[in-house]
Amino acid sequence: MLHIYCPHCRELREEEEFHAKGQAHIARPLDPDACTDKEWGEYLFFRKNPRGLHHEIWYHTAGCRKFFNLTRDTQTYEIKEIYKIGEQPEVTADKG
Amino acid sequence: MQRYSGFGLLKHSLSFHENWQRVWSNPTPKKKYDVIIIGGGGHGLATAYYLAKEHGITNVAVLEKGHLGGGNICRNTTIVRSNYLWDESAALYEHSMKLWEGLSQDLNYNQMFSQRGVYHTCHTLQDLRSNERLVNANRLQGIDNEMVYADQLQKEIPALDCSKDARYPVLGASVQRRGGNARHDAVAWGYARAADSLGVDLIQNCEVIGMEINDGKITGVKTKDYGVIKADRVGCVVAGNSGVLAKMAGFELPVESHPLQALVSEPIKPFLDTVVMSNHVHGYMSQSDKGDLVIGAGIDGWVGYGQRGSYGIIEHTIQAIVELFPLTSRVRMNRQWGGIVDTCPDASPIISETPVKNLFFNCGWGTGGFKGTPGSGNLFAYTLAHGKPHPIAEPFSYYRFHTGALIDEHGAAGVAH
Amino acid sequence: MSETLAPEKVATENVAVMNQLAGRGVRAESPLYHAGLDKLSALNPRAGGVLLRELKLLGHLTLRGSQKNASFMNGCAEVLGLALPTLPLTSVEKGGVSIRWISPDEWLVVLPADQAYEVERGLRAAIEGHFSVVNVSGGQTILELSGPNACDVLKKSTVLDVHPSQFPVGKVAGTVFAKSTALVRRSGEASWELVIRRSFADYVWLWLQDASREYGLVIKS
Amino acid sequence: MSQKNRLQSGGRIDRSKAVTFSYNGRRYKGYQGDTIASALLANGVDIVGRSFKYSRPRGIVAAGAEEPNAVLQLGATEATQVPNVRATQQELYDGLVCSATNGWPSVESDLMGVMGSIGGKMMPPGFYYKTFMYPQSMWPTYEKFIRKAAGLGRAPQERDQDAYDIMNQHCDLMVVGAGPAGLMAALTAGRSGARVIIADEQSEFGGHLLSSREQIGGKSAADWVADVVAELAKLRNVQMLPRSTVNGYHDHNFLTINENRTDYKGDKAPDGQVRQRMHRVRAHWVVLASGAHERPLVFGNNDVPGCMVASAVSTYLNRYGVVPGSKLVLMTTNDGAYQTALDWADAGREVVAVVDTRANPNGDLIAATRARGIKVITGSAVIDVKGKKRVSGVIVAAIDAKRDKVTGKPQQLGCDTVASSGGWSPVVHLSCHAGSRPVWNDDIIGFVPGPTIQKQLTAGGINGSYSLDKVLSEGIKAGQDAASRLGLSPAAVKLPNVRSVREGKPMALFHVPHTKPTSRAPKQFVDLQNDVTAAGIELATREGFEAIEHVKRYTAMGFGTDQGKLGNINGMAITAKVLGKTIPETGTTVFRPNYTPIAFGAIAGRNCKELFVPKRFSAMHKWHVEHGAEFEDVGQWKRPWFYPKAGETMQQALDRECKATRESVAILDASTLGKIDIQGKDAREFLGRVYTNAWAKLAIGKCRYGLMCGEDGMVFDDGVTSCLGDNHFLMTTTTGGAAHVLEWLEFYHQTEWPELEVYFTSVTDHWATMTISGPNSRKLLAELCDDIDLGKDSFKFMDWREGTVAGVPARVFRISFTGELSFEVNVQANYGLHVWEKLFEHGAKYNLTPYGTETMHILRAEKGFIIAGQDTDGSMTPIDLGMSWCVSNNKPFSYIGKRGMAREDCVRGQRKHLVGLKTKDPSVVLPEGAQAVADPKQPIPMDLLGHISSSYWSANLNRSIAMGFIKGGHDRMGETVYYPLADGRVIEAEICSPIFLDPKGERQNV
Repeated sequence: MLHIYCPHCRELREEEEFHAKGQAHIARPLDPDACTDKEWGEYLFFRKNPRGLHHEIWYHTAGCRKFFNLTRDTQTYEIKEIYKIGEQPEVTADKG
Repeated sequence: MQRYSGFGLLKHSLSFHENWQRVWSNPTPKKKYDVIIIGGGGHGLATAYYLAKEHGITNVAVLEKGHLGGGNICRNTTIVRSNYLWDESAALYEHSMKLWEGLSQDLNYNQMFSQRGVYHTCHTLQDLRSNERLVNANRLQGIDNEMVYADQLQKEIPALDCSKDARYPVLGASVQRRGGNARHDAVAWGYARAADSLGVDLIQNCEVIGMEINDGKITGVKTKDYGVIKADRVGCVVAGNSGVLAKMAGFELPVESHPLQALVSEPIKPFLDTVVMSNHVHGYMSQSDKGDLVIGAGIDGWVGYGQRGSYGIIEHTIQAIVELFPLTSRVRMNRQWGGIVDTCPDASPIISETPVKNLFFNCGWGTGGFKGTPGSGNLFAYTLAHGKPHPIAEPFSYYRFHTGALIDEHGAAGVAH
Repeated sequence: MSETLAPEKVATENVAVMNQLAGRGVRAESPLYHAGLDKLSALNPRAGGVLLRELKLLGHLTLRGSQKNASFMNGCAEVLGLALPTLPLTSVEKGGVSIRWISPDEWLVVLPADQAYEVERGLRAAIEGHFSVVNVSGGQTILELSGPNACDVLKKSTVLDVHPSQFPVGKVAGTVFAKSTALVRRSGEASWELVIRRSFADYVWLWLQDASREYGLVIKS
Repeated sequence: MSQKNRLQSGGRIDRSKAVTFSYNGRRYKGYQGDTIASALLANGVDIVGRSFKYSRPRGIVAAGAEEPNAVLQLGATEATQVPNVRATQQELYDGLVCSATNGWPSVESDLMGVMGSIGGKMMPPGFYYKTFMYPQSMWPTYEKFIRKAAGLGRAPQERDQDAYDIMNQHCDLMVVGAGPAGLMAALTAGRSGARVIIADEQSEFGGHLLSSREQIGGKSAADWVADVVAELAKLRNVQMLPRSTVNGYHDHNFLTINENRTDYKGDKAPDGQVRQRMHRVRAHWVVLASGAHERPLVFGNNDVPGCMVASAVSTYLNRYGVVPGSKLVLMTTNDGAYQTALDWADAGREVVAVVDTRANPNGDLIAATRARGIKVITGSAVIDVKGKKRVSGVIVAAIDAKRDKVTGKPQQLGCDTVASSGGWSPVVHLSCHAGSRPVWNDDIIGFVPGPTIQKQLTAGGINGSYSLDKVLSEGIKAGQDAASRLGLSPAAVKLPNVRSVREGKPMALFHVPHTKPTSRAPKQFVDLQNDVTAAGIELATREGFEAIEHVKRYTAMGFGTDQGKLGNINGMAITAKVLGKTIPETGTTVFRPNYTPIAFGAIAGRNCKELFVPKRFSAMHKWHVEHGAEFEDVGQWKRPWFYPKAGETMQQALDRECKATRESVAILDASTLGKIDIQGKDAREFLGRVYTNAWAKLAIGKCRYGLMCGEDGMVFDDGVTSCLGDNHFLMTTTTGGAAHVLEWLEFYHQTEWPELEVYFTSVTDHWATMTISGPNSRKLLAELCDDIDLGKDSFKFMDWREGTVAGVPARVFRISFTGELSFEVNVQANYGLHVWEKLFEHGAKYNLTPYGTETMHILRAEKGFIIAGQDTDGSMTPIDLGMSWCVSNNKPFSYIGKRGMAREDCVRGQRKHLVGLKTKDPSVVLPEGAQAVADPKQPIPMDLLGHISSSYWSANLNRSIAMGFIKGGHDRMGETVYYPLADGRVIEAEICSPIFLDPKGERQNV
């Protein structure tokens, strides 16, 4: 059971209050109609799915109903960083 | 290969079982193979076996980073069925089902494959509609499936609560009577033994750490302990690690790896001789030949490679089981565990060519992996032997996620497990 | 036909504001009306570890707006008579009006039902810029739990840490409540308020009875 | 019945409280404070079960959670049956009824045992993989027999009457285990001011001190424990949970505890009490002080009743005042076990010999033993046991220093009890649950917890620390460490004085050699519950199962209800030895939750029966119930399905409801539809992005139907959205889709388009919604509403108005899902029932008829309207549904779904299209789910064209109607297709428009 810090409620809450919404930082193409089928398919379906650091979107469903990002190790389940939508992570795989 | 039989057992008992042969050897890898299969799980071993048996390709290595059959093949709830909705999936799983029927004899290894029937219970009108749709499709696809309604169902499964005062009363069920369970370890070990006897090299403790790709074409793989091993074709069958291997080959997959949990009760006297699955209340259960209630739990909503998930999933599953089978309330849960399932957005697998020439992937089986093992191996062997997919595997292309030709089993009743 | 309600009149406004309160003589039923809490309270044992009361038929307004919008913050303070709490998970209360923080841009205002319309109009008149006010009075109710075992019932029902060191009087938290949700507020040293949704009210009522059984449940009218 | 093995005095049992219990139908006496096991031993009961595979008689081996054999069926009544209760953990109460789970006709004289000893030779590990294959058709028969022998206890046949619950806990420090280390950790942290929970599986705190005769701080161990417990009880920040097993240690310091609240009192929980409670604990820090289990040694016939773990013998003696035999032989590899011989001698019974596998043992306890005149045989081992149903003697022989050969001449000693100790295995189980792997420690000859990212500390036996002073000081240190990591100042706690004992080095011995090779030696059991022997492990490795996971799976070692607590380390060591590897090279052992089994009921807690899933009700629910509605489950909602009158069949009720709607007026409770209030100046723009159709020009006072697609272009929801003000809309969604749609809107707003000024608020529960439909609906509404001009031209179809209905302010929407003149009335839900009842008061003269979801479905199908979720399954674009009229590709913004539905596969021909289907025989109703084919005579597998998604008898049209999918159906109007059914019928139908009634839509415009 994950224990997740909500950056808006500013405290740790239990996983059952949240919904995991998958990989973060997948921007909707600005001009979808200009995308090829391949590009659109990749936007829709293709994911990094790393074993290790993963930047994710979560939703505080039962709490403040805000989306936010977190960086989590998908092997150890350790949460490394919480940051708001629109912000960039500081802990990244390439920074070790 | 030493043949197994009851007489053999008797004979060996006279020599205190001291003369049983090894089920597989531990060869050192050669420098080059015709085909390398990455992943010594059920699907990988089945692929190797059918490559050797049906295509005569025996210069094959299976590279396994741990021990044979150590992944999802030994962590699942052993359900076998083929009653999938769409023509493509139905054909795929039925191909597998036909191989299951007779697999013990084919491999000379008892798979303990019991066609004890798989029921999907219906709790709402929408459930009924979906299952009736499935049953009608299956019958015309040549797959046995039938509807059973509450009164009859209660007779067939006395322990199931079919009363009207349940929160979601059971209205009926679809049942595939040819469906059932098999013994998971026996599948891996049976294929391994048979593949080994046909000359396939099963290399354990051999982790692949890179791919040798030149001009968009794979020529071999880099291993941790044995350096580069060359191959004409490489097949990747590594549920739970597909994303990692794809990354080595330089592409992404439409796959996410999630924890899928399961649990067993203590062994109790058998009271359930079938498999019961409820997609609506989210629980499914069978009882093993040892008496354990084998229960599948849900998939966690996040990517996880830790072979464990959240406790909340276990709670919800147990609630559902107690709701379906009230007499389990005082039965005790012995052990829980998790596997890593690679899930595709349409809940159907990928058996396909990839952007790298001569590199093929077989992944994304989600919860369908165990039942798909023989079929998957058989079709993937064809794919590796011919360098192009078998017609049954063709729709399960990686490229369907570009064109939109998804085989979406989510909407269908049969999706869960 | 009332002129005031003709569409042409509405068309001049950006937002439809409506006095939703019925005139006298119209029966209003709270989400737990069918439980007959008043009758039950007459049959109560005198003692019990958990006391339950429905604070029913109050006005509930959901307020949305940016803290950066001074007009919004000031307008709310002016009309409501107290400033919106900006510290997460806090609430303020004065007279018959309480305000619960829900998120950085969302608050729940609870006030006497007959003030909801005037307050909404007042807010709309006072505030400029982007904001919203939604009357949600029919969709939720408030249950007050008190008594020595109120905390134990909460621990059976929510995953919040309700220890006094972690949940001081006035704290508010939106959370999972059994298999529903609730906005939990500690309203006093030993009293708690749950804002719950109407359609789940019967479920919560069944749940609370069950969870309180070992302590004894006393219904207050 | 005399308790022949009960000592005259001593133990922690309450001799003033005798209790009677029954085992295998015979009545016995014990005392309060006994476990079933201690009471059975006191009564001289040797056999508690038959083994799983070989059906050998088995006795009690251990005294706690690690017991493999004494697994009983408990329960005096059918509803209170509990399978597989461990006799060593179940406290005795008056009237307890239990029995052995195997053995026929009884465990004493079991016929299967004969089979076991003959057939056993043919049952090496994995034998079932090698046989029962031929002929193929026989497997079900073989399996029937296999299943007959399966299982231990049985599930009850009646419904459990007990209640269970779950409590969420939070603490600074969770201390697991209340032995000396745990008590000190809790005391230290508690005194430092931390919020502490300390849990222990036993009925009393104290751990092994309860069975110990040590002195601590000048007091008896038991008194010392009592003092510490008394102080803990006074600390308000410390919560003590006895009879509470910490079963799981999950990620982020989340632990589950199973608290047994009434199982020690009786079969059934007293009224108002819960039988068991699960605590779900979130702890900032955890101290694991779970101690260690003593390992038995593996030797010939080591399963004969009377073979026990040494420390268990001491526990029965000291804690329960029971001496489980008369003549003891103790075999040990270490000094500590000598205490058992001393305890036994103190009880006044004979110690035949202590057999020490070490050549020169020389610690204090050995000296004390020798001083008592007890014979100590060194450099030797018990290699075989004599006796069938009870030990009658042992064979002792000298072994070589490498521990793999018998060197001396075997000699026989007479005895009835064999206690063995192979050292201790730290109870590392919990430390593994969140992914950490234990590591082997040669010094303590055991696995200790490995590195972890959990906020976890360890103290005492789990670290392989067994001397009491060390255990206590580790406990204090863990408590202090936890306190300082929590930012508290750690309290000083003085280490009490304890006796210091000089101990010799233990020997690492797991498998006692025999004169014969293992394959031919008498069975040497490793895992008693699963009948796994040393020979079995050797065979597995010989066959190539060399990974420890392979060995475990092939032999089933560790898969029992005891999860290998006693056997796993021995099994690994034997594997390592056969493979010529060290134990760490062989692998590690992994434990998963649960530490000990937990009742399903406890895990489910209160979430059963009516509380399994919430039932959601509308404001008018009470009325529906009172008026005989049958209900349909739609998500969590209970919706009226139809309202049968006395004597009516369902079809008759539906026909009546359908006709009433089209002929006069009927009413539907539509409150369950999702409703979202949308405000902000960009609300309109937002709608344009999330719906497939255009919203820019929708005027105030108007309503519009919209379709929602995912980015893949597939329809997932629909509904009517009304323009309340220029910046104000009310969106409706499907009943089941409400929560998802709101989350989806928020997702796009918060993550993609935060610049759009818009707020979404759910008002689903706020508005009660009733749909009045039918030609008389205007007349009826007019009686209750005098402030809206309901006239045909002033209040047009797809308009809405504000007004007063039955004295209640309302919004009235002139929208129609039936195709009739129709008004949807929204009032604040507190007034819903009032308005509903007023409508009925006035509606009687129009025969106002309530209708449910089924009639609603029929009426909309007559009009060809889809139901998202029934006529869609996530694979249909709006075009497939024939709803291109609801797609606007001229919008400036590329709305969600637009690009998706333009993908190659979504624009090809021959996609499945939604069409109407008319059976050739109008009286035949196609079953929903039926599949169409062009030629019913084609061979199987057939080419399937598509399925029927909606199908009904239409009383209004006096014929059947259906909607369904056909490949390329939009271009095949008038063609015939066939529906072969399971019952052999083939139904012929014609493809047609799905609009069966009033294709011009005149009825809704009247």
